[in-house]
Amino acid sequence: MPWTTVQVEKLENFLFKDNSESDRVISYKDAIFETIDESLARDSSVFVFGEGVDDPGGVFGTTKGLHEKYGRERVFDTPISENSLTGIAAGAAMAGLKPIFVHSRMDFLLLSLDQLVNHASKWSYMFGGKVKVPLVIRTVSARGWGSGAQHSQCIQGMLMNVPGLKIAVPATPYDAKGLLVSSIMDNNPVLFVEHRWLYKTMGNVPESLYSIPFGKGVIRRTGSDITIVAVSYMVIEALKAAEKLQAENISAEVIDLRTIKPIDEDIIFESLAKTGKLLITDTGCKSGGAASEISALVCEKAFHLLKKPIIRVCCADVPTPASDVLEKAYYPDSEKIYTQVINLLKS
Amino acid sequence: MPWTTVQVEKLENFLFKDNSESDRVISYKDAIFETIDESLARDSSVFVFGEGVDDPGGVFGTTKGLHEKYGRERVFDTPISENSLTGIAAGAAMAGLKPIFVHSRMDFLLLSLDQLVNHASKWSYMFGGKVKVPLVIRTVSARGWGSGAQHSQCIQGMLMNVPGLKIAVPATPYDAKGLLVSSIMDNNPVLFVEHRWLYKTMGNVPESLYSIPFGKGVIRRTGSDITIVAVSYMVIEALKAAEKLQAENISAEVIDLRTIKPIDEDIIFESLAKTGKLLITDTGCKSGGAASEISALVCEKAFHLLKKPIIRVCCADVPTPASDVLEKAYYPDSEKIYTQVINLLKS
Amino acid sequence: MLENEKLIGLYKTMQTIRKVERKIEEEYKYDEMKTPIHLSIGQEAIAAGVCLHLRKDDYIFGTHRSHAQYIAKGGDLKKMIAEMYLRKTGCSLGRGGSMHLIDPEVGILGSTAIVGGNIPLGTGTALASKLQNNDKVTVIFFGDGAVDEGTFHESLNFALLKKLPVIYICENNHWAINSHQSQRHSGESIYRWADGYGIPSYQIDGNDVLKVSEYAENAVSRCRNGEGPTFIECITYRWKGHIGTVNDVGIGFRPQSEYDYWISKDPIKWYADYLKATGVLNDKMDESIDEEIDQLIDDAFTFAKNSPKPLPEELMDFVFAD
Amino acid sequence: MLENEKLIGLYKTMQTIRKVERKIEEEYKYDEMKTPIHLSIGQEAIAAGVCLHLRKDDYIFGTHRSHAQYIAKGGDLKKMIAEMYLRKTGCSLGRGGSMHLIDPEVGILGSTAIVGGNIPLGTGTALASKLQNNDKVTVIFFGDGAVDEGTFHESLNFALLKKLPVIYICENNHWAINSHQSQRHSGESIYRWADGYGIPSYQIDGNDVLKVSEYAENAVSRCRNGEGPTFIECITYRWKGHIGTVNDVGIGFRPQSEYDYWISKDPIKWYADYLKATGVLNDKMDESIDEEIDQLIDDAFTFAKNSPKPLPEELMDFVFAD
Ligand SMILES: Cc1ncc(C[n+]2csc(CCOP(=O)(O)OP(=O)(O)O)c2C)c(N)n1
Ligand SMILES: Cc1ncc(C[n+]2csc(CCOP(=O)(O)OP(=O)(O)O)c2C)c(N)n1
Ligand SMILES: [Mg+2]
Ligand SMILES: [Mg+2]
Repeated sequence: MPWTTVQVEKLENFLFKDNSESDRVISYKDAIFETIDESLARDSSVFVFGEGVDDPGGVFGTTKGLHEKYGRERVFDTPISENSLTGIAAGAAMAGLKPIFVHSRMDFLLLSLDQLVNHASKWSYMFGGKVKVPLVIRTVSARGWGSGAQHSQCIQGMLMNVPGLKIAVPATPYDAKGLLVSSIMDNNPVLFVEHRWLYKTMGNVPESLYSIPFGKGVIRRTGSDITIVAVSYMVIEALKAAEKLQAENISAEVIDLRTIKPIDEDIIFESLAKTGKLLITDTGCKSGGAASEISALVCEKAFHLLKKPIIRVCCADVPTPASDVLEKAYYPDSEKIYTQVINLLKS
Repeated sequence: MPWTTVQVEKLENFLFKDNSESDRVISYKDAIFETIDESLARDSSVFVFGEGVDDPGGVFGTTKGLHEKYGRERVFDTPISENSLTGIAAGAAMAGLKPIFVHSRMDFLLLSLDQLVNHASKWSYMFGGKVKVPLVIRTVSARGWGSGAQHSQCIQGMLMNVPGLKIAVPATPYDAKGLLVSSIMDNNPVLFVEHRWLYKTMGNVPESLYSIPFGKGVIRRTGSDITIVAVSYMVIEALKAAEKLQAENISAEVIDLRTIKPIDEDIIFESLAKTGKLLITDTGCKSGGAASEISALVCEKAFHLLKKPIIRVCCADVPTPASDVLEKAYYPDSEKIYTQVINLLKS
Repeated sequence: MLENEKLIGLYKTMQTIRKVERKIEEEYKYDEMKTPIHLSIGQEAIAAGVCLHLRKDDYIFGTHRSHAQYIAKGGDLKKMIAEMYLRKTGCSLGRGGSMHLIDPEVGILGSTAIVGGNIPLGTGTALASKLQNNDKVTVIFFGDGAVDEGTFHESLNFALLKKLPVIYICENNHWAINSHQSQRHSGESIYRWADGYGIPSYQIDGNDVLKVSEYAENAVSRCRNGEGPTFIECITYRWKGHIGTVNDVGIGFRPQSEYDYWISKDPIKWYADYLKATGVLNDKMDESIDEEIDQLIDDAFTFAKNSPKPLPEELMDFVFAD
Repeated sequence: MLENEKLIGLYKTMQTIRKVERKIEEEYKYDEMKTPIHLSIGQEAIAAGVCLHLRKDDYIFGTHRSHAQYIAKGGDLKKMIAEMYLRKTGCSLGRGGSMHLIDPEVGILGSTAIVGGNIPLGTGTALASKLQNNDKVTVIFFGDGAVDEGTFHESLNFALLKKLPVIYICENNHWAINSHQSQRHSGESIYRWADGYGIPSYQIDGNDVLKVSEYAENAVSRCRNGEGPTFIECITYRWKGHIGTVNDVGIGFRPQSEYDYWISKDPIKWYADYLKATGVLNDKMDESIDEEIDQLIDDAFTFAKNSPKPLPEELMDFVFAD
């Protein structure tokens, strides 16, 4: 069993009530699983591959048994060759297929940036739109249990610097399904960022396939004193912080961007028009991360709405330590968000 | 002859008058060459390698003939294997050597991020400081003459997200030498970012070896109306823009950060205390780039000094087009800086 | 043995490549083609011999040095030259330049300027052929420098594992820019590396278009029969310098003697003599072929030079496909 | 043939590895070691047989599964166990965890959790030995999964090109997590790949510590004599599951029959019987060796459990070396 399971099993279940009609409640993991399952059934050009997709574990349950259902031609394990497999996926996409390539850890994405950045993301532009590269790269970020510096990175922020790439960061089961559907339907390379700590999260998910547009964020909690923009797993920590802040009579609005490339600017600006204050929280390292880009965007286009400094609550600029004590100091969480908000409002 | 030479030969010579005693004026290219030459002579643990270092061209002249002077053991050409060569350099560094690994284009760095990010930059931390990795990665960014999407990238902004890595972005011959000396002496991995369009730039350079500390920027031109923070080659464009602005009686202060990891925050804040306005210009793509991090930093720590939005003048979020017409539209230059400043002050 | 028509076809293809390259070389000095160029003069036999056996719907992927393959596979010449001039009518609409040639109509899905970068891509289209149950073949052209990259190893292992219909054509001209093979490999037989995986691998005279054609034909039929990948190392030489129109011969560069030897092995001269000696070609035919090609080239350059350039406001187009 | 002292030494090393792993396995359930573990039970003969011929100042690089090599090379056991408990006294001061073991005192410069990542690093220390004109040898241990990565190809080509004093030890246990070699390679002989470059390459029984020792000894002397790299594929098997303390045997996992076969090939049991049959070892010696090792292990675990954890305010330490 993957060690992060040890950690994840310790987490309590977090329930999202989405604005979806469905009253069926399933987990983030199951939402991804059924989306892949249904996509394979629906579209014969879709195939899924990566290290361990046919593993009894099935990439933490998201591909479990699918090789038996759809055959090893469309659901297959691979050699450990991230860079070439990314290029192979891109090539297959150019030939009309819709590959879903899975990394069980986002850290492994770093081996494949030549093919992802130099090739897949540039191909449409370099050739004047003559070829499409409909490619989905799934990555799962881990956290905790001494995962350490090489098995816990969240580098989605780095990749916001890559033109031609789209980046989805779903935080709820509903979004996981809707955004994965959009990613598979999209005719461009999409980085689909999952977080291991979201896998147990529960939420309403319609059975039928539906899609969520890129670049449309959602307000997870309305508030009037401060805007908290959260990315990926940090949405949960932000909501917990907002709850604590309520006790202090501080009303925090929590925005889940859903995709960070493109970014829904309006939803942030509209919220700022109310609150005038902004805290951004991301799962990656602070410097040069997603929070930095969001902050710069706001400071360039909505400066007039800002009453206070923009605060970033992210991982420290340190390789992830293995020690549980240091992990606690390293990772952003609801307490840190809470404290920062209190300080900001006091300032 | 490398095609960018066609382009670079067309550029006029730009002269920097540095605050150095020396009245010897040499080019950026020669400054790098002599630093490597003198470092090889001074320290037997230094060696230089990469594709074409022993080429008659000698990486645009920066390693020319050094293999004859110091032997092919210390100055050698390599297979085209960027990722492994980066790891090989890191391993040699762990064993006490001081490798300088050269990429003739920054784009090729993308092939090596596994070794640079997952390994070299994390090694000191992961092992509690038990091993040092004194490694210098030189990269040269190209621009123009249809270099295209795969031969013109400036991804230093992306790498600001990497803990354990230092990044130098010298713009003048004086800094090229002083920062390269510091980079070679540093006991950590250093990304040394050069720009092809700076190679002909002239400036005062002392003959003796001297070092410039990381994290200390310099004011290239003092002004009181607006602060322009420029990275790498953009320092020249910023100075040209400042000159034009002067004609409009707008006094622009131009700051050259010299290193973007670490960043000299104080020099920016002090300038902002005077001007209250900030424009940041970088050679890379705008989203998730160096300008974004600098902006976020200011907005977090010096918001009270800001009177206007922070403007970023960078490459468009597009893979580099080959067309000369599109290149003109794509690249940041003095005109774009000028226009943005005028608009900002009008707003 | 190939029938005369095909023999002549090979000759026309090689001559077209040679003449187009010569014309580019001639025009380059005017600085109107504002893009790097990598000429394939001296290596014409490889692209010609391989592409002879490909169908229109088969795929090829090239590198920074792809003019020859683009022409041999039947890419639109007008659009190629227009791309050199970075015009809106170029095959990549002026976005790519000479290193990024494409013509999906005839299976040319692009070329990369990142050494070794096309090896996975072509392996990927071959995977698609397998999953789509069609018999399309993919050919990947790359140099002796590209095999230094990890993608070579990773892709070949995968291609054999999945028995993919892909042919790896290594154009070994012994040089990667000014880096001789001996500075990058300890041996001289790249095909042995591929052989180590268990892929049928050969090293042949890449300047003998008939040999290339013979080995390519077998490789193609292996692909069509689902027998998996083949690796062919074609020994050849580029006459011009790595980039632009210089020669890179002399001190510090490539030895004059080496250069002279290879000029004497001119693949086109040898083949023309052979065709004439065997009575397949005569001077009269040769002349008319010449004229035919010159006409094509004139038309292409006229088309290119008279084509409009992209407009600044089009900068953001094509970043994303709809 | 090795003298008795060394034969016993090998035995002690293997037993120490086995017993340390068993103890870790036993203690892991208490969730006090908050870090992933990858046990090397069943593969002890490889680290033992190779490291027997290394000097203190020779280098080794391991992977996520490095307990065996750390012990065999003479790494400090107390510090290793303390690292498992993520204590300040750990070999990596609690920053690394079980996948990042280091002891520069004895040439262990670290291990990586990125598959294939240590191959270039070790090739780099070997380059250093050459440039520094010393005769230090580097040994890189990696699995059958690591050879899938491009770093394997790139590094071996470079090592042969420069004739570096490096030994590549591939511990082929046929599995990469739950991915069998047959799902990643078309053949079963990884050593053929290395052979393709021209590197002396061998495939041997990795559970026969004497065979391993014999081939390692030759490889080491080739390195010391400047004859360049050697590749040795050691066929072996991991008894436990890929990670943690489970077994990964049964439906969907590794077949019971395969597991049983390999248990019967227990490298330690075979070697103990051999030593006893040849009179080198007897039950009395065996017992005292047992006690000796148990004592070491008790001390290490006591030390670890009583050691302090790092403090939150130390988070930023070591990001950069001075
Ligand atoms: C990944 C990468 N590294 C380095 C370069 C610089 N470069 C451009 S062409 C070339 C040589 C390629 O040699 P080869 O593969 O033999 O092709 P040839 O030029 O001989 O046709 C190199 C090193 C590059 N384009 N990409
Ligand atoms: C680059 C990379 N890709 C994937 C992984 C996930 N992973 C961890 S261990 C492992 C299997 C390694 O197998 P092998 O090299 O045979 O070593 P073994 O576990 O058998 O000792 C994989 C795929 C990783 N750590 N690094
Ligand atoms: Mg070549
Ligand atoms: Mg294994």
